[in-house]
Amino acid sequence: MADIRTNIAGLQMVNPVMTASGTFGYGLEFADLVDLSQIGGIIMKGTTLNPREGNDYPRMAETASGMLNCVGLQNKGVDYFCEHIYPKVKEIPSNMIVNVSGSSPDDYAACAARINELDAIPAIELNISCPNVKQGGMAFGVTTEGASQVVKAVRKVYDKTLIVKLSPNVTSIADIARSVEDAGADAVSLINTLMGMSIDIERRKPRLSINTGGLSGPAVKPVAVRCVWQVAKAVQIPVIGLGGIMSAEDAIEFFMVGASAIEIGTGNFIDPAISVKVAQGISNWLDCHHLESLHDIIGII
Amino acid sequence: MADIRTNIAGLQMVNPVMTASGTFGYGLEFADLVDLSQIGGIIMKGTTLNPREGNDYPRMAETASGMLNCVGLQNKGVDYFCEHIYPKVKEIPSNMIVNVSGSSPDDYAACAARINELDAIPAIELNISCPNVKQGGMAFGVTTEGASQVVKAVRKVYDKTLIVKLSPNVTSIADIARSVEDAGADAVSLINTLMGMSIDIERRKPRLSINTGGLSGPAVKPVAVRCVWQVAKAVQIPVIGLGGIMSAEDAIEFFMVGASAIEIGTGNFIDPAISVKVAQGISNWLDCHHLESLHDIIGII
Amino acid sequence: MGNMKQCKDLKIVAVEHPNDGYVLLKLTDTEPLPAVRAGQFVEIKVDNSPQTFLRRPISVNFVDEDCNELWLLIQIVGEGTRQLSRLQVGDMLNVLFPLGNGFMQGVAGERVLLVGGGVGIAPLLEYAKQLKQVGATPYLLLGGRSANNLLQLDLFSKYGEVYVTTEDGSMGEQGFVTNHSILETYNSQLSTLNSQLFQRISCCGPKPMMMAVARWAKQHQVRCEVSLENLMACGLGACLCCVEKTVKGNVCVCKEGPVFDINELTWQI
Amino acid sequence: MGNMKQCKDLKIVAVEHPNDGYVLLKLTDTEPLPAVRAGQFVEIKVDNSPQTFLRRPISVNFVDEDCNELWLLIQIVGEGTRQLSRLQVGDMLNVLFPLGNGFMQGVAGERVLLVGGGVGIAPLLEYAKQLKQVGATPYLLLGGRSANNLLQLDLFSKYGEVYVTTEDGSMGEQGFVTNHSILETYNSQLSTLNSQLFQRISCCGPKPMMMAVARWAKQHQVRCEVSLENLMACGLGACLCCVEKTVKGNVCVCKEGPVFDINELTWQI
Repeated sequence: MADIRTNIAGLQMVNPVMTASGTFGYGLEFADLVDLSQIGGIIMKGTTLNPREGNDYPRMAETASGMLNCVGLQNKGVDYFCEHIYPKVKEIPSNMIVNVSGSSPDDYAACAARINELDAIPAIELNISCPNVKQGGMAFGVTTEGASQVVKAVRKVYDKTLIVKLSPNVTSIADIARSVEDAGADAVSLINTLMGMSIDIERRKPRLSINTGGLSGPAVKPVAVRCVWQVAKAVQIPVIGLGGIMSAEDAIEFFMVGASAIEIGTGNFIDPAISVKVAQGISNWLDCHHLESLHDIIGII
Repeated sequence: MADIRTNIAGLQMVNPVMTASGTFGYGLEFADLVDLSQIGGIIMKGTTLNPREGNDYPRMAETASGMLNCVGLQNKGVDYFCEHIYPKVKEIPSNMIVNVSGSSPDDYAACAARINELDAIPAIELNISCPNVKQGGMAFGVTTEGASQVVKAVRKVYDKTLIVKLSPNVTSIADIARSVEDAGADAVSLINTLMGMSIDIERRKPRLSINTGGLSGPAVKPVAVRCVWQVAKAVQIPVIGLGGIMSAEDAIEFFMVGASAIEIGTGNFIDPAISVKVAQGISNWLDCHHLESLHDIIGII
Repeated sequence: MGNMKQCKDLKIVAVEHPNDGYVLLKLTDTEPLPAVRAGQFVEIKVDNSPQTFLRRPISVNFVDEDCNELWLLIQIVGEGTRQLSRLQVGDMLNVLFPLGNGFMQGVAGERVLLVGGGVGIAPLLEYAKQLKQVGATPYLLLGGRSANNLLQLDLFSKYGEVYVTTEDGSMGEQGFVTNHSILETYNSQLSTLNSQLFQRISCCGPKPMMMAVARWAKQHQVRCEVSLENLMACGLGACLCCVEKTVKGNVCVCKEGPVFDINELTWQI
Repeated sequence: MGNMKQCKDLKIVAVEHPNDGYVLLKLTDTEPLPAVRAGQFVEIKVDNSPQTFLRRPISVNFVDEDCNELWLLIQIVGEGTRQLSRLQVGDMLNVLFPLGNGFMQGVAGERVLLVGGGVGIAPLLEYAKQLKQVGATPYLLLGGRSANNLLQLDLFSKYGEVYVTTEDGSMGEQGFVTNHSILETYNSQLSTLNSQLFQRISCCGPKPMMMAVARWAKQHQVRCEVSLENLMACGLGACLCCVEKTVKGNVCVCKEGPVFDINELTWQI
């Protein structure tokens, strides 16, 4: 059996498959359907310093081989997370990672500082690329200055593994990646969703309450693979790849272009057990190709 | 019958459906299969000052609801076009438009100047967004300075309708659109392809000869609709929308967010007669909704 | 745990086409199907449909414990449901279920009016059955555009009295469910709860119809629950796409619902 | 014009499964099918296959003028071809055809060796028929991994002598087509063209096999044409995706080909 364990900046994982923020709840929602201990890491839904109601309904539209969403970081805030959710998730035998978002560098830092105190949370994923919130979110992720500013603020107060999630809605994602590496990020994850829009021509209105939303699913995979390839060549820190992964073969494309781990997002909606199936499939593929370790294919392109 | 004629900066069209450059040859290839006089405009394949061999095979990869290509502007050059192709296409009863590309502003200008002499070519589409050529191409389309520079150079020597095709691979497509408007463009068309990549994991190599290529097809439609919506709000000149249009309903989404005309690209590969069917479908949809003119829905969102 | 969520391939044992607009799929499994509360739903994976990427949420129409069958009554509206209507006996269908919370548990002796409109009628069949099983008395008020939107009336009548309205008058009283005479009579009475035909309402159908019923219930101070059909992706409360504004803020219809007491909602009625 | 391109729904009149790996579709139309040159191909629209976005190019296997039938012999390799193998008699299939240029027109009296490998054998059946029709003599050298890759041999034998090689020796001579003894004997002769078994070669199959045949032909100064299978999108010469490097530069296989004289190509042989 091939060795598919991986290590992201000190984060030890039984396999390289993580579940993407906002697509797997807090893990608990899927407990009936999949063995959570067989998932390399679970990135919980976006958490902010203060509670957020998110955007109005409708928040979702199905598109060709994908979907748009504009949830807008609905969450009960970091205090609620620490008091009510953390006690329930801290026993889950996987890497439980919090996705942190905010409206200002101080915001991000204050939230990250709270999470830093939680022993059972080994890492955070900094979301500087959410296309669905007015202030903050993607605003920071589309300029090297903004990205660097947020990462520096968080790095000061957060001493565990710091992953930064990047937006593909930029002219050069490699430049953004370099800036967050220089600012102290331990790893980058990409891609967040592509900004898109869909129209209900009968109602003559956008399908989403805030007009635009984030596109995800197999439709975006080619863009995601390209971005991971560009970023992996640009930075020294580990790269986590995501975007439309529905199978082990999809995941292997990301490893070959330089990802050390991958996240599955929208795929969880189609098959709640997809993460474990993909992990198993990666192991099988390596065995079939007489490869001893996942590391034999990482970055070979 | 609803009036679906449209006018793009002086370019009169029997209907708002054009065929996108590189997907419909010179029109002649489709003469057996569709009545060319029923197409609003035919944008012929990319033409450059000097002949180009394009990129090596393989140049294409199928993806979820779309395809990647890296043709790389293969063409015999503007002189060959003027001497051998123009005589054949000038009798085609549609708006025969040349897509012009180059490696430098002078390049673009010299090519445009030659086309300017051809009476039966009422317009050109300036391609500053081709992701598949080393120098030039997208390089100009991703900065306001570069885009403006090329458009100004061409505007000096070209006095007919000047359409500029924009790249979605930028942080703010609205900024690029404003810069080409200020530089003298008569209209903008968008989106060109999204830069993507696909891996053949068995061969452990990219599927495309130059690694990356341009993604097109229904997969990109949500991104295209979003870009047209942003640009239509940013500029005064007409906007031509394209990206994954496969039906009249798809086209109507683009009109509602501000497009005055649309282009069909990849769809021509699935159904060679799609352009005429979409034009007819637009007319039918307007009739069913008791609308007298296409202009009743343009930009209503 | 009998009500644990599952995601598995169920075998199609019957495909019925009551009329062009609907298909009734009867599914079974090699092991006993999990307990399903009336009002819960399933998420179906639709194969061979390029236009269909996400699962399709479908309410549970009926559970036949004796035959270990789960029935899904599906209205054919788009490409996805059309593909489902082409399924054949023996095909497998991947189903994620049971999802959400059902209607209120019935209590022996209570009288409940079940109001359904269009395909929203489907889950009320299982509910009528479950109410009768616990000794409650269901009354069924079913409305449709015309007679061929009113399916399974023979089955409904096994569990309770059936009242029908159609917009075109092709069956029962003409008009909307809220125009039906049993509500008129209720309206005219001033007597005590016990003498009323029913003590509470459970409703499933198009939103305008449910709002009309909710408005009527509010006016007459009758407890009323409605089953919502917001667009959803995961069905598990993870994606937060199907939220409804409630007195507790935005909540997931798939997890906190699909059934809500009208007092929990913020509908302007 | 008999050879104008068309894009239309053809009706499936027969679906045959020679074995698990292949499906033979026989199509017809209400009006006479256009003239097809052997070696031309069609582009098929594959429905109900989410993984299949583009049309699939398939060579014309045989044209039955009497029955107005077009035959397509398809190897089942991916999701798209698997969907095609599920088609039923009576279904319609959208076909864009006839595309490309065929093999050389035959001349009365000439002797032509047709070399086919794997599914590349398919178009040679129509070519053998057309050669015989004009009074030429086709010889068929067909190779496959094993016997079940060699289909329609009974039909081939109606048009010319059939020589077979299989890699596993399960039929005919063991080895590759280029190892077959008829090439050996050719090799050993020094006599004039007329006394040779054949005067030219037309070849269709996997690229390595075609290169081997081309190499042999070059060595023995025998004219040779090969049919290429480059990945393509439009099939009309518009997208420029299927280009092959030739002495004239990059040309579209779909429009200038798929058949090329080996001297037009830049293969290193």
